[in-house]
Amino acid sequence: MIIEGAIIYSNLLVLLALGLTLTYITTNVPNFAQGSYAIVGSYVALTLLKLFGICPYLSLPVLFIVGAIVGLLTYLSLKPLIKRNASVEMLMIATLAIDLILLGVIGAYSEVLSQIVGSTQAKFVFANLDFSIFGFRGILFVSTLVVILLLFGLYLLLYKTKFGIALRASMENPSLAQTMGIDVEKTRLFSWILSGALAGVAGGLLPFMQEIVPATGDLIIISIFAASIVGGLRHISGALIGGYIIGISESLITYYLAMAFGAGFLVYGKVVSLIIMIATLLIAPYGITGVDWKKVRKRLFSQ
Amino acid sequence: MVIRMIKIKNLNAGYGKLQILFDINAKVEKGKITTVVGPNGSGKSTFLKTLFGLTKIYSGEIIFNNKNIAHVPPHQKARMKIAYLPQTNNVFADLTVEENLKIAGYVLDKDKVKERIEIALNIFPELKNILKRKAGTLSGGQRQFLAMGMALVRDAEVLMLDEPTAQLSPKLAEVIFGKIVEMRDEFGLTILLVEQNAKRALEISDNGYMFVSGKVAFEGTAEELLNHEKFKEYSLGITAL
Amino acid sequence: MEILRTENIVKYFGEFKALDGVSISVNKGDITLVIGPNGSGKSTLINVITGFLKADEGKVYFENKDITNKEPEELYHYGLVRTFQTPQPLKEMTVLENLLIGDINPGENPTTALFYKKWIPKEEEMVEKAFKILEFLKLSHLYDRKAGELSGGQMKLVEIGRALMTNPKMIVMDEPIAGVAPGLAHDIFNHVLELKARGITFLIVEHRLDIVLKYIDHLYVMFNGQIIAEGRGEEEIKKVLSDPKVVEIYIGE
Amino acid sequence: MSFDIISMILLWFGLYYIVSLSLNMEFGYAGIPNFGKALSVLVGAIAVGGILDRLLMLYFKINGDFITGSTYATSAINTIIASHPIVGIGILILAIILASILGLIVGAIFILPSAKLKEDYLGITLLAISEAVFLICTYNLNIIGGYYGISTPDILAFVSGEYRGWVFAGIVLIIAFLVFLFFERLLNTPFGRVLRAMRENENTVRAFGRNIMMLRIKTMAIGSAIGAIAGVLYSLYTVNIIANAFTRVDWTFFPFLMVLLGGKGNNKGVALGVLCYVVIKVLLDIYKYNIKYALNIPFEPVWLSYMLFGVLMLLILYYKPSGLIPEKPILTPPMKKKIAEIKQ
Repeated sequence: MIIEGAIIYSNLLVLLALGLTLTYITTNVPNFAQGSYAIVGSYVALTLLKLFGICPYLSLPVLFIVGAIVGLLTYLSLKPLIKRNASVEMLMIATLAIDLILLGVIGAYSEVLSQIVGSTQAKFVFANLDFSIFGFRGILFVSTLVVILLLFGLYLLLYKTKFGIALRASMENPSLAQTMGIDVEKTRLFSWILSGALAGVAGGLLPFMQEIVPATGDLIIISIFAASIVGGLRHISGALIGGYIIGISESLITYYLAMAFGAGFLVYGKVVSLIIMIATLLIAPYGITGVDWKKVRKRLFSQ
Repeated sequence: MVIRMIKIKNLNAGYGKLQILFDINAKVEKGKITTVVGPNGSGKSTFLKTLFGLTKIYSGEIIFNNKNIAHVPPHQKARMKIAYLPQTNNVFADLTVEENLKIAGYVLDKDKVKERIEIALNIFPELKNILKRKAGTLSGGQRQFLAMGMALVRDAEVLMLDEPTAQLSPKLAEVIFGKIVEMRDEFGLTILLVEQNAKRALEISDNGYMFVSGKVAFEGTAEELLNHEKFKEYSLGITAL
Repeated sequence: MEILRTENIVKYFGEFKALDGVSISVNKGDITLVIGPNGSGKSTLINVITGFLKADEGKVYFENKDITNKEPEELYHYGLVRTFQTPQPLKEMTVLENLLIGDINPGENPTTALFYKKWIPKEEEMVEKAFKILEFLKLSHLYDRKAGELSGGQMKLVEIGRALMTNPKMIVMDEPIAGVAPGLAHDIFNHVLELKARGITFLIVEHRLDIVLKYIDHLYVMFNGQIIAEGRGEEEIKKVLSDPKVVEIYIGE
Repeated sequence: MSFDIISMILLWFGLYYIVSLSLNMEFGYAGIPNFGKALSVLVGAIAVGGILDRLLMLYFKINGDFITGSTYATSAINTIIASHPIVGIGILILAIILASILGLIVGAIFILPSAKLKEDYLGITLLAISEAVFLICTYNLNIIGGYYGISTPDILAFVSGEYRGWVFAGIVLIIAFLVFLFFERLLNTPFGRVLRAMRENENTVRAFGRNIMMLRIKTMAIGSAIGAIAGVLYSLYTVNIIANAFTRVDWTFFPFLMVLLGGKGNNKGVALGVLCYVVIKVLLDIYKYNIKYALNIPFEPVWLSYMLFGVLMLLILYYKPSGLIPEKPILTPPMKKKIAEIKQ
C-alpha cells in the first residue's frame, strides 16, 4: 500500500516538475508559484463538486483550462521584467509575489465557497470519493493514466508536429531559432500555458492523496523543486526522472524511518527531498540529465 | 543593368557600448558572391550579424528591396528571404538532421518544405544517409553541410555565411567552396560570404570588401582585391589604415 | 629570465580539443603577444593560465612554482592578474570603487572592518594610489561616475587601472583594445610600455596587429589549438609574419 | 487605543528593521537571494524556547515533559523578575548572546551546500532548507513546542501591563538603532565594498584574489546572527512561541518587500521601506474587522493583505526596482578626505 501511495505521489510530482522545468528552460525563471497553481486547480475541482456534483475526475479538462489561464497570467505579469532584462533574483522575487497573490486569492475564495456551501471548506480531501479496482485506489490508475497520456501527447507534440520541433529548437538555441523565422515569444507563451495546465490537472488529483489547505502549494513547492533539480532543470526528461526519484524516496524513506523510529517521522518527507536535492547539487549540480556520462565513464575506467 | 540587392549606407554598429563598425558603405549584388575579408577583429563577422539584426545599430541604413530594414527584428528578416548562417552553433544539436531541415523551412508551407528539402539533399547528397542522426553527433564537415542545406531549404534569396570553412580541413573547405559556387549558379542565390581563408574565397567570388579595424579599407571586384598591393599586409592586420 | 611557462596544455570542450599540447614561455619584463584566427584557442589558453578553466593535461609554472589549475583567487596572490575580453566593470559602482577592488584591504574582513584604525592607513594608501593611476590613465575627472556609464574604451582603461592597484608581477590581457578607437588604443599600449619599464610582464591576446606590433617583444601564433610559430625580437617577429605557414592560415593559400 | 497603535508600530518597526537590515546586507549588498531569511528569525526563537527555557528548567530542577515544564519554569522566573528587574534584563542579554552565536553557526552552515551555486539554485536551496527546518520545528514538539507552543520568560514582569508594550517597543527600538549603527559601521568599509563588488561581478572579484565562498559564508553568518536577535525579541515580546508564526511570508517575503521598497543597498532607505510596510500592516491588523464590514468583504482581511502586498511587490519591481531611496557609493573616511581635497 505504501508503494501505491509512492507511485501516485510521484505521478503528481512529475506533472508539476515538468511544468516547472518547461518554463525554466524557455524563460530561465524558477517559478515559485508552481505549487499554488495546483491548489487553484484543487479548489476549482472542489467548487465543481460542491456546487454541481461533478466528480473531480470528470472536471480535469476544466482544470486544464483554468491552470492554463493562471500560467498565462503569470507569464504576462513577468513579461515586462523579462523585457527589461531583469536579473534572475528579481524574477524569482516576482514569482514569489505572484505566489503570495495566488495564496491570497485561494484563501479568500475558500472562505467565500464555505459561505456559499454553508460549511467550512478551508480543508478538504477527495479520498472518500475515490473508487477502487482489485483493492487498488482509483487515483493510482487515473494519475498513471494522466502521466502516460501526457507523455504520449508530449511525445507526439515535440517529435511529430512542426510547432513541437520549433519548440525544441528554441529551447536549445533561441537565437538560432529566430534566424529560422521562429517566433520564440510564442514558444515561451506556450510553455507557461502548458505548465499552468499540467499543474491545474495535478491539483485536481492531489486531494485524493492528501488534505488540501490554501497554503498547501507553499509546501509541495519544495518537492517540485527537488524533483526538477535532481532530474536536471535543463532537460524535460529530467522532470520525469526526478519526479519519480523524489516521489518514491520521499514516500518510502519516510515510511521506513517511521517504522523504525515511530510515526512522528512521517512529517519529515520534505526533509528527505531536501537532503536528496542538496546531495545532487553537491555531486552533480546540473542534475542527473546534466551529467556528462561519457566523461564519468572515462574517469571510472581510467582509474 | 545591375540590380542591387542590399545597399548599406553609413552603418555604425556594435555590442552595447563597444562600437565595432564605423561608417560602413557597401553593396551586395543580386546573384553574385560578395566576400568580406579582413584580419581578426576587423568586424567582418559583426557586419553579418548587424545585417541580420543581432547587434546594436547606432546609425545608418540597410536598404533591401528598396526598404530600410535596419531595425527589423531577426525573425522577421527570416521571412523576407534573408538567411544567415552563424559560424558556430548553426544547427540544433538535439534535433535530428531531418528535423533540422524541417525546422529550416518553418516559414514555408508543407509541400514547399518537402520540395526544398529534396533540392537541398540534391546539392548535399552527403546528408541523405544520416537523416535520422542527431546533429550533435555529426562531424564538423557534415554539420557545415547541414547548416548550408538548411539555408537552401529556407528558399532564401540572400545567403549570409559566416566563415563556413573555419576549422575544416583544406580538402573539406574546397568542397564547401564548390557548393557555394553551385548554389549561386544553380539557384541564382545572392551570397554574402565572410571568410578567414581570404585568397581562396576571393577566387570564387565576384566582388569583395577588405575590412580593417571596423572600416572598409578597399573594395572592388574579387580580382582587384587579390591583386591589391596591400592585400597581404591588411589580411595579416600588420598595416594600419 | 622566464616568469611563466606552460607545458603541453590540453583542454577539451566535450569532444572538441580546444588546446592541443600548448607550450609557451614568457620572459620577465616582456610584452608577449598571442595571435591566431578565431577559434584557434587563444582565449582558452589564457583562461587556463588564469585559473578560469581547468586544463585536462599539462602544467603551468609561474616563477617556477606549479600553478596548474589553481583557482583564480589564489593566482592573484602570486602576483598574476588579468583583464577580460568583454570589459567586466562593477557597473553600479564608481570608477574609484572599481579601482579600489584591485587591492585587498584588511578591512574586508568583517571583524577588522569594525575597527577603523586597523584598515584606514591601508585605505589611505590605496586611495592615493588609485588617484595616481587615474591620473596616469587620464581618467581622474571620471572618478565618481558609475562604471556602467562609461564608454567601452574607458571601461577597458578602468580594467587596466584595477590591475595596476597591486603592483602585479604579470598582467594577462584578453583583447585589451577590441572595439577601442585607434587613438585610445595607442594610449593604452603606451601605458603598457610605461608599466613594462617598471618591470611588469604582459601576456596579451589581441588581433589588431596594426596597432600592437610595434610594442611587443615576443610573438606566438596559434592555430587549431597549437602553437605554429614563434618569434622574439623585431627581426624574428617580422620573419614569423612572412612565414608562409602563418600567411596561409590568415589568407588561405 | 491610538497610543497602542503607535507602540505597536514602533515595536514592529524595530523588529522588522532588524531583520531587513540583515537581509539588506545579504541581498542588497552581497546579492545573495536569501529566500530563507525566516530561518534566522526562527533560530532566535529556538535560542529562547529551545535553549533558554531548558536552562531555566535545569536551574529550577523541573522535570517532566518540555511543554509543561517550561510553563512552570517561566512562571518561576517571572516571579523573580517581578521583584528583580535586573534578572529580566540579564535574561534578555543572555538570550541575545545565545541567539547570535547560534545564528552565526547556523548561517555559516546554511549557506555551505549552496555557496558555490548560481543565484537561482542558491535562492531555491536557501528557501528549501529554511522551509524544511520550519516544518521540523512545527511538527516536532520537542524543539520549541511545535504547533502547541511554549511560554517564554516575561523579561518585563516588573512592568505593569499597560506600559509593557511601550517599554518593550523602547527596548526593541534601542536594539534596532544599535543594529543600524553596527551595519553602518560594518558596511561603509572595504567589507561593504567587496560585498557590492561580489554582487556586481563574481568573476572580477575572484580574479582579484577574493574567495567568494568565504565571503558568502561570513555574510550569511553575520546576517543570520542579527536576524536571530529579531527572533529573540519577538519571542520574548509575545511571551509565547508558536513555531507556525515563523512563516516564509512573514519573515522572508515581507522583509524582501521592505528592502526593495526602501531601496536595496541603502540602510536608511530600508528604514523608510520598513516604516511604510509596518504602518500599513498594523493598521490592517487593528482595523481588519472594521475594514471587513465597511467594505463588506466576505473573507478574512489577511487574504486581502496578501493580495495587496503581492501586487505592491510587483509594482515595485516594475516601476521602482531601486527603491524609494537608491543606494549610494560607499565612501570610506580616506575616500571622503581625498575627494574633499580634489574638489577644492
